Amino acid sequence: MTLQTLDEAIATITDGCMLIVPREVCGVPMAATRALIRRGVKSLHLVALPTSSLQADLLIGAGCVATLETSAVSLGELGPAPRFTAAVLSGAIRMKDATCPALHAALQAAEKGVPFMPLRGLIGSDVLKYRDDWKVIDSPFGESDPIVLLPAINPDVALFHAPLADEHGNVWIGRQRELVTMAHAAKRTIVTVETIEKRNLLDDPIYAAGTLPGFYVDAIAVAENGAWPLPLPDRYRADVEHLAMYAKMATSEAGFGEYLARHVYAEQPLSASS
Amino acid sequence: MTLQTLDEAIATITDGCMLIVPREVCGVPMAATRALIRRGVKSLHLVALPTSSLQADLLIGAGCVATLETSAVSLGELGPAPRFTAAVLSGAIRMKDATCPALHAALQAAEKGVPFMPLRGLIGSDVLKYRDDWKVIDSPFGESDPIVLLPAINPDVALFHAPLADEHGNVWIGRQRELVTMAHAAKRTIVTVETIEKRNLLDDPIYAAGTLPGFYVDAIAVAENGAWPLPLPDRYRADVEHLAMYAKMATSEAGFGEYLARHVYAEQPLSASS
Amino acid sequence: MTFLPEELLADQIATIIGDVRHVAVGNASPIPAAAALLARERGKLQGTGRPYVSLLGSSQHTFWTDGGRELFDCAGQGRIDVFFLSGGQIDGEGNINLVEIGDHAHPKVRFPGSYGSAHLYYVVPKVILFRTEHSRRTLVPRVDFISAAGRSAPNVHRTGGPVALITNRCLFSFADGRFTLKSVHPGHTVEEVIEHTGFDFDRPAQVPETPAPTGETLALLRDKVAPQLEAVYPQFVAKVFGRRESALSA
Amino acid sequence: MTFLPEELLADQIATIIGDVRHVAVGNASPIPAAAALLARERGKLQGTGRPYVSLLGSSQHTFWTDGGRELFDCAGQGRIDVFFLSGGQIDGEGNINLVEIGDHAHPKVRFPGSYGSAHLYYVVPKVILFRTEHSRRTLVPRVDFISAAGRSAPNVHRTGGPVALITNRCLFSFADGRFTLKSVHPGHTVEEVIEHTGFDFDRPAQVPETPAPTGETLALLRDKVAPQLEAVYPQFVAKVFGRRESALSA
Repeated sequence: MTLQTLDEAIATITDGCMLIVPREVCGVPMAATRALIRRGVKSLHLVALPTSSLQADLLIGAGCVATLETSAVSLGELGPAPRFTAAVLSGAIRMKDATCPALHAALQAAEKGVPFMPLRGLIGSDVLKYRDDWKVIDSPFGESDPIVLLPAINPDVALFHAPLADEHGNVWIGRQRELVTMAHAAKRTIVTVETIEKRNLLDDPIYAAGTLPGFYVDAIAVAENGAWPLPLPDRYRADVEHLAMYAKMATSEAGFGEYLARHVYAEQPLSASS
Repeated sequence: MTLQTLDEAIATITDGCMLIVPREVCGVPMAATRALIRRGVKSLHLVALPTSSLQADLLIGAGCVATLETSAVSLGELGPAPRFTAAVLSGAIRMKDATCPALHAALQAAEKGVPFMPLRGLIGSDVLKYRDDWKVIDSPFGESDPIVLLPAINPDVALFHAPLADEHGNVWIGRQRELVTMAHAAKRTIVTVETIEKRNLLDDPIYAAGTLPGFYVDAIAVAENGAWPLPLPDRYRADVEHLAMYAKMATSEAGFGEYLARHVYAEQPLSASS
Repeated sequence: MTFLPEELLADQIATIIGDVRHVAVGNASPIPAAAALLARERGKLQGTGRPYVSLLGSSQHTFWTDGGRELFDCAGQGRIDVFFLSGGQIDGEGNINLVEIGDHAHPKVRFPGSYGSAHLYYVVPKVILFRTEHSRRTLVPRVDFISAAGRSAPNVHRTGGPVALITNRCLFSFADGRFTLKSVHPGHTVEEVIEHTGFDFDRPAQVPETPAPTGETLALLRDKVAPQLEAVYPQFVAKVFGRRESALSA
Repeated sequence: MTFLPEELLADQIATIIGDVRHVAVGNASPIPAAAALLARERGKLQGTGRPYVSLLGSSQHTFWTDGGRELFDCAGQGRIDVFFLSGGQIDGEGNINLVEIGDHAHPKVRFPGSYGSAHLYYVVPKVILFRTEHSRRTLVPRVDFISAAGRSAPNVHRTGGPVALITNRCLFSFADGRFTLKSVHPGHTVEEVIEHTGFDFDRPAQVPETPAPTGETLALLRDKVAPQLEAVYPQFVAKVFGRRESALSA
């Protein structure tokens, strides 16, 4: 494992690729997201597993996303995600609405190298109706037992932020096990971390239990406060003030542009303490 | 969670039930297995995920098993599992031969509450040929793409041995994550542990990453050296001398009977140090 | 004893929860969370120790260690007995819409999305619908987008679904594809409910008033539940249990 | 330089492994394990850092943290490039039998079982068959039970399969459903191979002798590989690299 700069690490996230990112409470790679916007990545097929907040809204607002596949985008208690909402209403992005367990299951299909996964529920919903890529079959184990099959999601790149990696490229993800599934399912995995320790996480059975082996990790960059202004589990909370400011500014395109100029395009992104 | 004695904890493993147990390196509940034999459990549908060694051989030899579903039973470097081999050749047990990932996938189907899971491979093998309960369909996502569907395995009871539980019934399983899948898939989960600590494993993010929440655990009993003579990961190694003795004694029914009398029916099972 | 509408709703919801094993509550749901914790306090008093309560937004009140899929797997296993859902629109057949208003090709309004509803609504035995804006805008004849269907054809695997809808005005039960008005909250009337409900519903000749929470319930809420809720919903606790202000219409 | 048959086999297997990303080796396979570690030492010398080597019986040489299914998931993802399998019987079409000899209803001999072969044989690009008992008992015209098939119909998804069979007597390659004799180990002959092989195979007019390991390879095996192997296979290392005794026919 060669340690890279943030910009080097994300170099393989190319225009048009399928990029998968985790939900808000799992270690959202916000520093990497800002770097991607600065680089001007285009036409992403963004998969948010299974939901997103600021990250999807920023990428959509900055014009980086062609297709969004997720179960929900919202700023939570701060209200709707304004750029997401505007882009869906204007038709600027193609929306593939899903439901949370469908995304998890489709990732698990890729993890297992199978073409599809079955899932209960969904029948009778318009989520299913508008997904031409999902199929309903009669379960061969029942009698007249319709069940939905979801095609595997095989992302080009998985990108997330984690508290800790070691010098061998092993990444401690703790309870955020969807990060493991993402890495298993994706062709490449890029990780930003708070810190890199000189040790081998796999040598300690207590840490090993929460570790993604370096074999799955293609690039690691250090990004301190790399989830800011979103939270990093067990490390820091969300910067609610900053998020409230974003929610306000992003309601207009002009305000969003100003946010980008101030907090993304400015060379040094603000740190959590500023 | 009420702490129980070993015999109390295994009381719900009733004659004819489907019991799932883990492979040798995962924490095999040997103390509980000996207690089951002493109690004289009968007609088990034993699922060994995905393989077994001494445990299956003992249960089969003691006449506790009607059906065995697994991918392999062997004493490893000590040679074939004698009672397993004899029982298959004499027709004393019904054998459901599988392949390792098929068992894992069928458990995951139960974990997800779906009736089946697809798996690559298998086509053209006699493993598939002799499994009437496995189906081949044409994948609706391909063209003339046959794929095997495995029905979910929904065990009545999952039984395993772990290093540590806390007073809330949370069990630390570390990297042995098939134990989590087993517990999710089974109707009841019974765990023996080396020790119970006065703490909450879920309060410590490092431990929590390797913890099965107590919500899934129906009974816990302390069984020191509970995997003996098999190993417990990161705690103790196999008692190779004892296993070699077993391998030799179990080649004949008489020798196996003597082993049972000495090491199972004797009231106090020998400890690893004796 | 005086009480706030939030306390009335939590009491009612706790009663609907009843004696079950596991209640899960989604993010940004302080009243259902209070109700679930109240149900647990009642279980403690009755010596059942039930239900487990998982507040998805909380690290303290959550038992998950297998990642984001665990809630859904757990529900698929039949281990989640009660869950809460809402909807930008809810219709008289129990369909909920968390996606959009208007034509699908050109929607006028976009909501966040369906979250896990298209699965959980089918596999959680008691789904309690919760919507504190009771109006013809939210309770409609027919939702524009079905995030999750209120009922299914007989051959469709379904082990769960809606059992109740509680609003700022009243409580409905749900069975066989229809809502029935069970009670009207103090200060509200049946006529008002009819006026503000966009769908047809059944009702008895005499619709009772939703009973006020007992002193015992209010004590549990204020002394036992509020302190546990504070870490997850500090603003809600400060407002309702501190300043005793309601965010709901009286 | 003198060498043991074990060293010859490890050298040959390491060459078949070649420059790949990940080699996984099952339990109780000291010679394939030595070969995989030799391939890694060669990769270090060439600066590739490849391959990762997972010895499934070892806690030190394993990267798995997702339980027993991870190896199979990983192979399904296309991340395992080389795996080793054997068989109680192996036939000329590359079918392997790990289950039984005789009629399925009343078998005469029972082996442990198919393990993961019925999956891994189909999805690991280079499966190396390894059997140190080269006889008409083990290498048969047709296996009695197909644990995993050597080849598949064209429409069957298959990204892997056997590429070679190495025995105590010789090395076969495998392609298009047939074995081809590539080389005969020192001290053995083509006639002997024909005599002891139960299936038909192709062979060139001149079958070369399996080349002896070079001094460099032997040094790597003895100085670099043996110490790493010792924790997992102490008896094998003591015998082969310590006392320099072979368990194979010369």
